[in-house]
Amino acid sequence: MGLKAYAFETSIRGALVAGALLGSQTARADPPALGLETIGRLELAWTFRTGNPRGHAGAPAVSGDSIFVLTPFPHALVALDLQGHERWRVVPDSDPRAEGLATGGGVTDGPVLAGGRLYLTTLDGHAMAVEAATGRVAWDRAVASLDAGETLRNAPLVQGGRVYVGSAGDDAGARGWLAALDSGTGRELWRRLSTGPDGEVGIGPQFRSAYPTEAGADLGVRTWPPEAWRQGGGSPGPILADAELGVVVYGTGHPAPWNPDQRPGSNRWTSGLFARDAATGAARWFTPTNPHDEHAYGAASPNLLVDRPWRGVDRKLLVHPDPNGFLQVLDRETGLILSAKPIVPTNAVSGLDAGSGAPVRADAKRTHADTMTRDICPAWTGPVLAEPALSAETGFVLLPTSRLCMDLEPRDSGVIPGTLSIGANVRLKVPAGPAGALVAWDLEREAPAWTAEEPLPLAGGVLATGGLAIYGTLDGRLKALDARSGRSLWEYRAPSGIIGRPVAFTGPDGRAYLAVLAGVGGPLGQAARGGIDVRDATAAGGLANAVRQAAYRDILGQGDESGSLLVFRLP
Amino acid sequence: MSAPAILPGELDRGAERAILHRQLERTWATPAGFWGALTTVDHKTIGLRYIVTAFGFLALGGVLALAMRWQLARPESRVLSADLYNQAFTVHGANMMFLFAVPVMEAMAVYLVPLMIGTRNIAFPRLNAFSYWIYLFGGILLWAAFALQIGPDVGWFAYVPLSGPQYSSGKRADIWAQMITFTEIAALAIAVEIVVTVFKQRAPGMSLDRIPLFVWGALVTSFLVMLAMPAIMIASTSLILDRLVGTHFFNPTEGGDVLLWQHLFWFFGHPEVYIIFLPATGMVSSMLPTFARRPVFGYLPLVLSIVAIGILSFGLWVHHMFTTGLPRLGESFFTASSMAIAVPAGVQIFCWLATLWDGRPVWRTPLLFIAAFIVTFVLGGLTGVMVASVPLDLQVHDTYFVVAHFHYVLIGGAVFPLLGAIYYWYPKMTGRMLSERLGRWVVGLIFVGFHLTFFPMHFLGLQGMPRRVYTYQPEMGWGAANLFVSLSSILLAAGFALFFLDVIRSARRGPVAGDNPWDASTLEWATTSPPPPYNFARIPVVTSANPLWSEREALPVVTGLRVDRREIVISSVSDATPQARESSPRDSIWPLVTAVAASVMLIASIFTPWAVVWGAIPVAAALIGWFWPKGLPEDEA
Amino acid sequence: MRAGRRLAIGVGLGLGLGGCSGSQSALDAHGAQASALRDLMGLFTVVCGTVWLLVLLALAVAVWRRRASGREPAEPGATSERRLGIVVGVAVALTVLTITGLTFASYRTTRGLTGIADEGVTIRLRGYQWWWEATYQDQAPERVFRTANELRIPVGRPVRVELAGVDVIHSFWVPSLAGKQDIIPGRQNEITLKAERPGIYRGQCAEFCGLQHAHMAFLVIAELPENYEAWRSAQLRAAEPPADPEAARGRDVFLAKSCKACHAIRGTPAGGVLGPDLTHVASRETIAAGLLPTTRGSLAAWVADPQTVKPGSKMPLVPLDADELRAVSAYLASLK
Amino acid sequence: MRALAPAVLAALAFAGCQRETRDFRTDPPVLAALDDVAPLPNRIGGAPPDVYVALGQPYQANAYALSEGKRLYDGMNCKGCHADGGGGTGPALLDGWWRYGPDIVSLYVTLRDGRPRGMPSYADKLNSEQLWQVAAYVQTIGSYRAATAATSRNDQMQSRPSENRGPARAPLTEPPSR
Repeated sequence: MGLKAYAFETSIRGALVAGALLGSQTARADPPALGLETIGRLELAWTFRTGNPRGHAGAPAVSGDSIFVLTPFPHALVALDLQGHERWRVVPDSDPRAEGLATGGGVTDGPVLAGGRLYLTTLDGHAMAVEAATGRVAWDRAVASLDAGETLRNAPLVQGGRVYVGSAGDDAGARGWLAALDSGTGRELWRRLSTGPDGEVGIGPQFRSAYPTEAGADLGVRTWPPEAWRQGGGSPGPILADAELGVVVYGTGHPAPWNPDQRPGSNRWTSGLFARDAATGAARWFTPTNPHDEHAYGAASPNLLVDRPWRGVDRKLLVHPDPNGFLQVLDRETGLILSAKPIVPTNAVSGLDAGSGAPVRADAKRTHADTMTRDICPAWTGPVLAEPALSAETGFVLLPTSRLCMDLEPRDSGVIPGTLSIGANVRLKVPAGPAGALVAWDLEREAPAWTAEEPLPLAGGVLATGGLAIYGTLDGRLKALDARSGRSLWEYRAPSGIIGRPVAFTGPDGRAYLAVLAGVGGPLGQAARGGIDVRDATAAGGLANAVRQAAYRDILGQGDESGSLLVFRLP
Repeated sequence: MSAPAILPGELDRGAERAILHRQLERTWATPAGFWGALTTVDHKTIGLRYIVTAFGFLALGGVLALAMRWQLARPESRVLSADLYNQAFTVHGANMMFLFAVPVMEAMAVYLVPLMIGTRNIAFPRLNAFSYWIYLFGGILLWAAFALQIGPDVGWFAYVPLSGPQYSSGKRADIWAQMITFTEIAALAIAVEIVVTVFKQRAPGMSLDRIPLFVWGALVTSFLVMLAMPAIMIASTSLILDRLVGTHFFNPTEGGDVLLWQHLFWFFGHPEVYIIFLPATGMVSSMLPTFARRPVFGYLPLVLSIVAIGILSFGLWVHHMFTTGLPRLGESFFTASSMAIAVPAGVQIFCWLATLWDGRPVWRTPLLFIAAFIVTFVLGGLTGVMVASVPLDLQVHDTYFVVAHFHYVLIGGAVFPLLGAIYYWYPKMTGRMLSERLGRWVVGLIFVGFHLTFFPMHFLGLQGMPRRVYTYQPEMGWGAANLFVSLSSILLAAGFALFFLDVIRSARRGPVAGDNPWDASTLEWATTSPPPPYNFARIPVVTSANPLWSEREALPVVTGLRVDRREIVISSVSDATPQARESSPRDSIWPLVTAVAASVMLIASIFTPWAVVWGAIPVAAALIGWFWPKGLPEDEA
Repeated sequence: MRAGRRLAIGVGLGLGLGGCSGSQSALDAHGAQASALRDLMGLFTVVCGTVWLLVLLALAVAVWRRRASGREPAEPGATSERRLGIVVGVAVALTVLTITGLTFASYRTTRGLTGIADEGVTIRLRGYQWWWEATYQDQAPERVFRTANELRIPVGRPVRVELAGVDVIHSFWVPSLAGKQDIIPGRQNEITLKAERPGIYRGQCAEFCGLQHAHMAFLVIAELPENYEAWRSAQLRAAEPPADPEAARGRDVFLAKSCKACHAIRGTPAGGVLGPDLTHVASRETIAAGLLPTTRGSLAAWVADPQTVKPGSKMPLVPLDADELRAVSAYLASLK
Repeated sequence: MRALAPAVLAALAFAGCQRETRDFRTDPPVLAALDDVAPLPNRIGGAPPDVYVALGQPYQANAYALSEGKRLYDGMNCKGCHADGGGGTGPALLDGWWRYGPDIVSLYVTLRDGRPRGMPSYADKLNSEQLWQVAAYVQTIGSYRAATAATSRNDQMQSRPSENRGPARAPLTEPPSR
């Protein structure tokens, strides 16, 4: 079939790196024992409470007989053995001011295990390397500035001796950037911004876009009103690497502020996909997916790299579930969009313009300052918030989707240092019908193979292993489906909602394990935690409004005080 | 002395006049003293009370106007602060429209209509008393609020969102909206009374073509009130709900519409102008024959004009909204209809001119006011034609041109006839004449003062001075004209002061008038001045449009009414053939109690919506008391 | 502090005398629209004036014409009644004709107003309590900028002004150029201006909008196209870093105090949107929505005590000592 | 009876009097004195400045001041973290559980100096009078205090029951988890 599935077990939300490229340290993706027949016998081995009440996204890292958990902010990195006993614990110093910038529930991701070291980023702006064996901090660098509104959310990507770190802070009006650090010392090798002059963005002779709209000097300045790019947003989403091509690929976040009337123009290089030279950071190509983003979609969703034939030709593909609701398949060598099909009900975008790759927006759902636009689908959170997976056995892309819509009223908002200048009133809405679904997308047919509908949106990543699709839900159910048909095979009720991604591995004892972090939170789950008053419909990015609706109310009461790591084992 | 009294239950079959008077007096008179003042349902007492109260509000509003002119006399003057000025012009406008102009016109009708159509009391007299109390409390609410510096400050048409919850904090706009509720209840009550009185209580023989023109004006006005006031009630209630309960009628973000307010308001607001103007034209048409010494020319065209204006007045509200960006086609329709209303207005003017032309004018103060009215009103009407044109309105809308225009129409078109009417009917109301010598001064001062004050405002408007500005910058070059206007306003004020002086002085010292001092032709002059509580000892029978001229010796009368209970004659709508004897209610304290209960409810509901629930209980109790049978003769049948 | 206060009051009271000028008269028409309206106004005035004079004449004759005396009410004769009827009928017919004529004249002018070709400059104007924010639109976003309380327009080219509501209803009115058009929250209105010759035309909010409705003016400055283009390119530039040390200190004060929370100055971290953009404030003729001419003194007065100059305005009193006030005014005055 | 109605009206109106006065200009010395709060050592609670008490606690009881506070709450990006009181990045204000208590001085100190977990200082963004206005408005969001004056409702997206209905009332049953 010519299909090469990269490994997806390496824990990291966003930094899905080919296991083969990571070397032998990484746990194997295919525990022979965990499969369609054995899943029913899976039982809980132990749990570990992290003591942290925030949402637990991502997945633990596993190495040999150790399992490493990075708790949410204020962070603690904990190493456990496979019996659940704590080996060591690293608690980095934390700057509490970071909480004030922790939008979307402030979930973080990591750690990443590579070369015997754990690499992690902290919400308050540090990148660190820790020796996996001892817990000794190898290096610790402050790379993001809280004063500028920057935080670090996504896990770093470690590849080829470099640690790639992307900033977060679109809602604080911070200019997004991607930096590469030396994995040995933490020294910064290069840093490229998502807005501004070509020099800072890294647009140079190497840059060749598949679309003519991207040609021209200093588009990062000229597609903005004067000086607006300085507060432009565009923080990177999860980063992927392709060692063969020598590129890193990521989507950039939405431009700041939300109010589109404050930033006329196409607002380069926000809300699009970047491929950069892994060594120098120079941009290879850029494909805009939501230029002049009117709905705060961005393009920073988790992507997949897939090599497979496309209409008869072997191609290196990038599968990008865009927040505007369209699953886009691109050629990752050129950035050309090969296919775009909606994976959730959409009405804001009706299709893609073949010439520019830009979305064709529906007039009725465009937004303007001081004007309320109702029932925009999808909501700003986009349809896919967590890692999709490629099922090696079926070739399907398994997408955890949410089908929320929103009312949006952009408002003028000023840049006031230290504050979040969002500039919009927003209410999320649960449309009629199921609010979420696991969609098995058949790349061949450009259509879903099957859809497993869920009453709540899916906010956690998917694990594809042994012909199974394993994922958690916001109301705390861990589920395993048959990846061929979507038939439910197994379910476990966790003490809290799950926004983490399950990870499967074989222990030194040869038994198959499954680990997942439970602890509801994040943009679609934070209202379950308390601290949010759902009588205010705009609270928590409008999530409160959805939670007031019957279909979403189940999430309430899922707020277990502390997150926990659940480890399952086959007998 | 020994003549036999009429026994209870017996009918008046030609009893001796003195006995009849004594019996009727006993039946109809209001008890003396304070209690009697609170309980009376006599339309004359209530009408007079209404008129005096309205003129009191006129005086207060006039003082505010002078204060505003003082502020505007010099550029960047600091006599009134911006906050106080905004309250002042809002209270001035709201007061003049809702507490003076409409009530005084209705009050004149309350007083005059039963006399002019020859009946003993207005229909629903207790409702009439209730109407007055509610009106009084509403007026006090507005002025008390202003005295305490919480007067409304959003303009008399209170455009949202400025008057909405976000931009008008506190209770200022609520007070305006609730004051509207008070005055609308009062006006609606009177409108119902007038319509029923005119349709069903006319003296026998007063067929539709014999109804005095003032009564026609009052009748059409009452229909306008009944059709227009609900719009403003809906608007002000929606505003209160928006402000108090959190509804979104006028909130564009949540599906409401800002322009909805303007449509609702002006759907009421434009007919409002004719509610004020039509009774005034009726007064002119009723007074003119007396002084022209001939029946009015063109009775039928005049009646048709009144009706036509009444109908057309509902088709031109949008000319207040030409600058809001409505579709041009729709605006053009409203231009046409606004212009069209000049035709019936013109018909009236021409008929009056023809009456004067063919008559032999007797130059007394009322006729002077009529002449001043024609000169002024025609000018106001012609500037009205200008503002009705979409393109011209784009320049003059919301400027002093419009201020000048509507003062020409309202003062020239309504207050001048009203003042004339006061001079004309004062002898009927008090039994004494106003001073003719002072009257001429009053006409002169007011006429000259008015034109000197308001005519220059046309030019100020064209020079770019917007209305409702609390000051202006010296370099604008409006200083001289404004100073002139302010000084002229003193002249106008002096005229009004003289008028008030004359009215107060003559109430005791004026020459005694006699029954019919002007030798007028309508029925109100057929009884004594002031009229007895029962108006007419025997109900007259009408044989022509000018009964006192055609039956100079003695009016034919009706007998056969009971005298031991309040009884009136019910007649048919078109021919006024007698149909029945009907009882008319006696004095009662319950209208006042109900009014107090309703006022408490309405005022408290400014502060909490629960007041509507709990406040309804005393209102219900008061109404039960009102309608509870008391075992009086009036309860029979 | 005291010095600043005294300065404030001094300038506050003595203002206006040297203030900006600019015609605000509907009769002084310098734009295509305003000229059409002025002509129509002339027609209406002549016709209506004639009608009024005729009525007065009729009244005068009716009053003073000779007739038989006597006080007894007379029943009119049938012939005179018929004759009067004919006269009144003719008068009514003439009224109908006049009204119809005026209505058609009005229609024609309306058609002419909306028929102005739409090309050239587009400005998005928003009315706030109590100032105006103008955003110059352009296909190229880098040529979009915000300014306040002053519109510069090229002579001879139609300028489309999009009126967008933010808070309450305001009304955009430049009598010398065009009629007025309301700015209504939740609705999109627009008006086209076309200046026929260079000049400064004053405009003012015409719909009552609250406390300082009286002080919500603005200037429309019509310039030759080349001057306009030069001005526009100058406006696009970020604020120059101040050259002299006092102004530099003023910038530091501006950024350290609360000014930055409400005002934006491009090229500095100040990015507030509650008040006017001050990037090129000194290049405008007036400050405080047409209230004061832009001088260093008036800037100082305004900053020192806005609530005395414009009571109730949303500009708060920011406590500054005399040195700080001097520095801030120097800085603001340097923002050409 | 006739005299009673005006008397009742006047009494009602007097009660509403203080809530309606609008003083636009506060003298700089008063502004300075308004900043003279004396918080307790843990910076929770404390004494308001003398001038604040002498003025009759004008900001908490004045509808205009509350409305201005609301305007500034929006304009100063408070909504970015706290939404319209429901919270998000910052804690909710509608509920009855505030980290530093409902006392007006605490609120003032919070706004002026910031708090460690991400709350920025507004000392360099608002003057002391505006800080009091925002503090007073924020106090009305919470469920602690019945107010004699209510704030205005926004014309923007309706996010919670109308403010004019009176103080928000929270079920003070479950403490939040953070």
